[in-house]
Amino acid sequence: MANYATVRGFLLVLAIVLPISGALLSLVLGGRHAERVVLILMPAGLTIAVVIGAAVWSTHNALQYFVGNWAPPLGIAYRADGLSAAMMIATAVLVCGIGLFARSQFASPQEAETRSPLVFWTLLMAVWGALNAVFIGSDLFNLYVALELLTFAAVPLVSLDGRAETLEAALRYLLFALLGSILYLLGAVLLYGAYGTLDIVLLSSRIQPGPVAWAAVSLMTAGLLAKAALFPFHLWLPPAHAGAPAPASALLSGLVVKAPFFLVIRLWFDVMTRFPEPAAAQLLGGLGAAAIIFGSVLALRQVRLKLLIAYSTVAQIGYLFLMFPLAINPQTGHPWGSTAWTGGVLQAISHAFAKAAMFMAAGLIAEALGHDRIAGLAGVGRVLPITVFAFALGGLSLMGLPPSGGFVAKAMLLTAAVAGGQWWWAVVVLTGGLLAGGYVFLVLAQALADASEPLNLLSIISPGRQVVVAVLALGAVLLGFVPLRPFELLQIGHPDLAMGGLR
Amino acid sequence: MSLVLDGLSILAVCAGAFFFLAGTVGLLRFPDPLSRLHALAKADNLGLGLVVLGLLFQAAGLPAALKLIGVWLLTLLAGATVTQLIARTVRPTEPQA
Amino acid sequence: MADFMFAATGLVVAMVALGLVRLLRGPAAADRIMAAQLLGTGGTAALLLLADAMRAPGAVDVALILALLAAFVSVAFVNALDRSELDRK
Amino acid sequence: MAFDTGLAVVVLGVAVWTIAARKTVAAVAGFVAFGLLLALVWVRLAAPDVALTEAAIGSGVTGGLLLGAATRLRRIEPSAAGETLGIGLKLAAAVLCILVATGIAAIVLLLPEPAPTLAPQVAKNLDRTGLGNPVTAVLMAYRAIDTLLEVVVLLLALVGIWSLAPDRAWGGFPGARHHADSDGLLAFVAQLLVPIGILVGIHIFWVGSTAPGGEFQGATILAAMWIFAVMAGLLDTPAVNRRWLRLLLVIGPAVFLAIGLAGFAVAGGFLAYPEAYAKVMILTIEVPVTLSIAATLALLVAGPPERPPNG
Amino acid sequence: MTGATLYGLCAAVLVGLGLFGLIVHPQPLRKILAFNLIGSGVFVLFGAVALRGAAAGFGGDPVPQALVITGIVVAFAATALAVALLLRLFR
Repeated sequence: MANYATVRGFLLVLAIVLPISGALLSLVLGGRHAERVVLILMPAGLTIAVVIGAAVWSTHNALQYFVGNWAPPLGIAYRADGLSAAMMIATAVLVCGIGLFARSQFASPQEAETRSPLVFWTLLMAVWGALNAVFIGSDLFNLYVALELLTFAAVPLVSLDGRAETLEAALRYLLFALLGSILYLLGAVLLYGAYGTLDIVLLSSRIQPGPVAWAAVSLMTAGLLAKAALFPFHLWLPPAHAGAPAPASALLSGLVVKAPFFLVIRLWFDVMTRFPEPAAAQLLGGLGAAAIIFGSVLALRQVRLKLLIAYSTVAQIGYLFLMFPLAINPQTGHPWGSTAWTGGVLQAISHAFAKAAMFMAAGLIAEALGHDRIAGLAGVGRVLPITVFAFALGGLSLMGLPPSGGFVAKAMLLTAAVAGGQWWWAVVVLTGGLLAGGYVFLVLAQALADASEPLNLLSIISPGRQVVVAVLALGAVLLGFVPLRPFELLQIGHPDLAMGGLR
Repeated sequence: MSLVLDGLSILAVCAGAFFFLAGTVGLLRFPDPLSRLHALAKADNLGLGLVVLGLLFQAAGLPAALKLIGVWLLTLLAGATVTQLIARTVRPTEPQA
Repeated sequence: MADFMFAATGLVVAMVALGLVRLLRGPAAADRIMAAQLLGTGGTAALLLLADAMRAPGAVDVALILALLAAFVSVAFVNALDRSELDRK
Repeated sequence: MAFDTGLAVVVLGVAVWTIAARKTVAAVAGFVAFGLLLALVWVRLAAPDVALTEAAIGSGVTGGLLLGAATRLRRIEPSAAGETLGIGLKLAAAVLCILVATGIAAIVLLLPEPAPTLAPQVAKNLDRTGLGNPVTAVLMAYRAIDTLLEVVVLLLALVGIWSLAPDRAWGGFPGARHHADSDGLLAFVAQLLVPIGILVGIHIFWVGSTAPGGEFQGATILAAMWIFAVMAGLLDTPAVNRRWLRLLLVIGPAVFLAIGLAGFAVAGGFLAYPEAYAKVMILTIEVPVTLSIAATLALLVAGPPERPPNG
Repeated sequence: MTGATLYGLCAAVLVGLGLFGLIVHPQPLRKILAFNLIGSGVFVLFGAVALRGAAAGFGGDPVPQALVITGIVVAFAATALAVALLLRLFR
């Protein structure tokens, strides 16, 4: 048994150590080797994530590991529950897809090392390691370090092309992210000062409702919202995500913004598990609703495709936060059992797939046409059919139409809203879906229209890259076909949850 | 014995503090950069020197005492250089920062 | 004796704080560097006194670092002045 | 207590200045002074290890970096500044910030007595680490994974800075080439000060296992001395495509990882040390980590490559 | 009032000041400076918490003290990256 525990613990350590080693190796070997290192490590990392998922699923328990055999509160624990495992698997699949897609854009130089490939491959690995560290972190300060790891890996990706506007976007992103981390840290020190531990599990048993806990959690949440770009902290996101090269945009929009959201879940459902705060949850939901409406309307008004997709991210992040008022609701019972919780997490994962596919599709279109003006897309559907198809599949998920992961997620949110007697959130979900339909249609109508004159293509896009994009988009669709039982994975690791089940 | 040492410490530290006072007053009151520079260079090195001297009477042992003297020598050296460097920047066309 | 040392530390800190006025007002870059220099020396003195007052020998190492890095900061400043002239050309 | 109150007032006064000053250079100068005063505060807070870190990084190297930036930007920045907030918004911001500060202050007053602490646990397990300095024990044993990830954070920041290089300068030399000044004064002093500084850095690193000090503080001093030598024209910055440089940067975290993984074999866990060899293993990690941190910090200050590798 | 409380209150004011600077200053370098001020405030708060936890013969709880060291180094890295971006932007 002890041996088995070590093997499982090894997996958690490896999930962080492997990508980090990859980043170090890419940096030190440089040149052509950076890409090779990543391509070799991608399947290994994917395997680790899947094995962790299988271990959680088969034991029906969270994996836990005390680093250096020092138990909390003195030491640091890593812990993978079902939610962690699901996020890690999704991350691994997406990173592999993004890596394959990026091969031609960041092709390794034949002779001397060049700037952007080295930076991209190194940081891709670093983002992966940082995300895994966030997903299995169980110590508030270790999570702070993981968040900083993520920030430093993500910001340079924004300004990879070195244009002044992307530099400005990167700087703004950095300042928001830093403010977010420092507010988070401020909350963490207050919790340590009051309860003498930073470990989430210990904290959840020691924490008492009162001004200290309330202030600490508010500060940390505010910091995380700034990092997650929830309205009204969304200003930094569109220029940053739209300015980055397509594979980087996919990484940032699909995965990186999910990390702070994940930590808000940890705070509200794991740390404060005994003290749900419905009023505060309503506030979070209100911000989410504002983000949905505001982001969607702005997306409708964009003239550039990548900016449209970036504003759509602002809106889709809003959906994530609807799960708080719906799950933390006296009328629907314990949060962990609630449909809303599963719906919210599923929305995070299916949006990750859909958005990554859409950004990469937009990247291919821009590469072929030399621009990404929506008004000039006519005829693209004929030239890049697979790409446009992938874009449409991603759009399906954003709108919440069947069959797609987005549909199941939004249906769950709707069900929870109606069941919990909070119909106003249902109105928001439906309105957001209509608006998303509007901006996706706007793009597709142009792309599928016949060109008045033959398109002047700058470069030929290989079918392989188009297929990668289509596969990721299909991933978002396939999530909609998964029968409900596997979603129980998301609830493993929370003892109070087994009773609730899915409604 | 310890009373005498304490007395000497107090004397030296007070003298050191006085030089810091003088240096500050010079820095604030003297009209032009060069004279401010001279006032400062003398005052702060002497001030620190006297403070170190005062603390030497209290030092726990030879290594501690040597360390104190080391700190002073380091400051002296650094101060002298920086003073020279500053003097070089004080020119008619000096940039206003 | 500790009380006296605290008082002396306080006095030196006060002097340094007064010197700050020059650091902040300038007007010339040289004035700022000078004031930074006073700050470094005064800070070193204050730390040495505090180390004695609190019987915390570790603070002497802090003073050592401060003495070393005050010079570094001043040189970096002078250097940046040169560099900004270079940028302008 | 009177001393602490006075110190706190001066610290806050300088902080107000760094926010309120009209000129950026003046504000940065205020910040350097602020860092110095904070070092005093840390001594008063019975945290000499932090005081060393603050003096070295917070005031010293950060101060040098910001002063350099402010000086270089002072002609450009005012024109490039964005829109200033209207008076109403400023007032709203002030109210918000006062609320936040008051809130935190209230929480500080509400913290429980007696305060929870991990100090007894740290003390109880100190023997198992073979270290005498509890802070080093936290950084290198109990919470070693934090430290490992932090070293990687520093490296990523460096990759980020390098990514800002113009494509033609990739692989080249960071910063401008400094030449020895005409009268050789700076070079002379550097030749004198740098060796002393290196000794001080090694000393601070070495005592870290038993007394205040450690790898971060020692490494910062080494980095500062290296930058000093570059500014004096004694050395040029290394081209960033050099294999030895990359190795130097990575050796610290690599050894850290390797010994951490070796822990599985010898002590039954990642980053676990068998009691008899704990100190040796920790030192084996600390030496390369110090070198890597020193190199990383120095290059962080040096900035992105500006001159192409061949000429 | 104890020293820990005094410096804790001082930290609260520092955070407020820094936050104000971060919001109202249009120049990026001033924002970076303000961010460092907030950071210092948070770190001093760690120090105050550590001092309150003095026990077992230590002058302060070593855990928060060690966390501050990590925090200061990370804040430096952040400052260096921000400054490099800024210099590149305005060159």
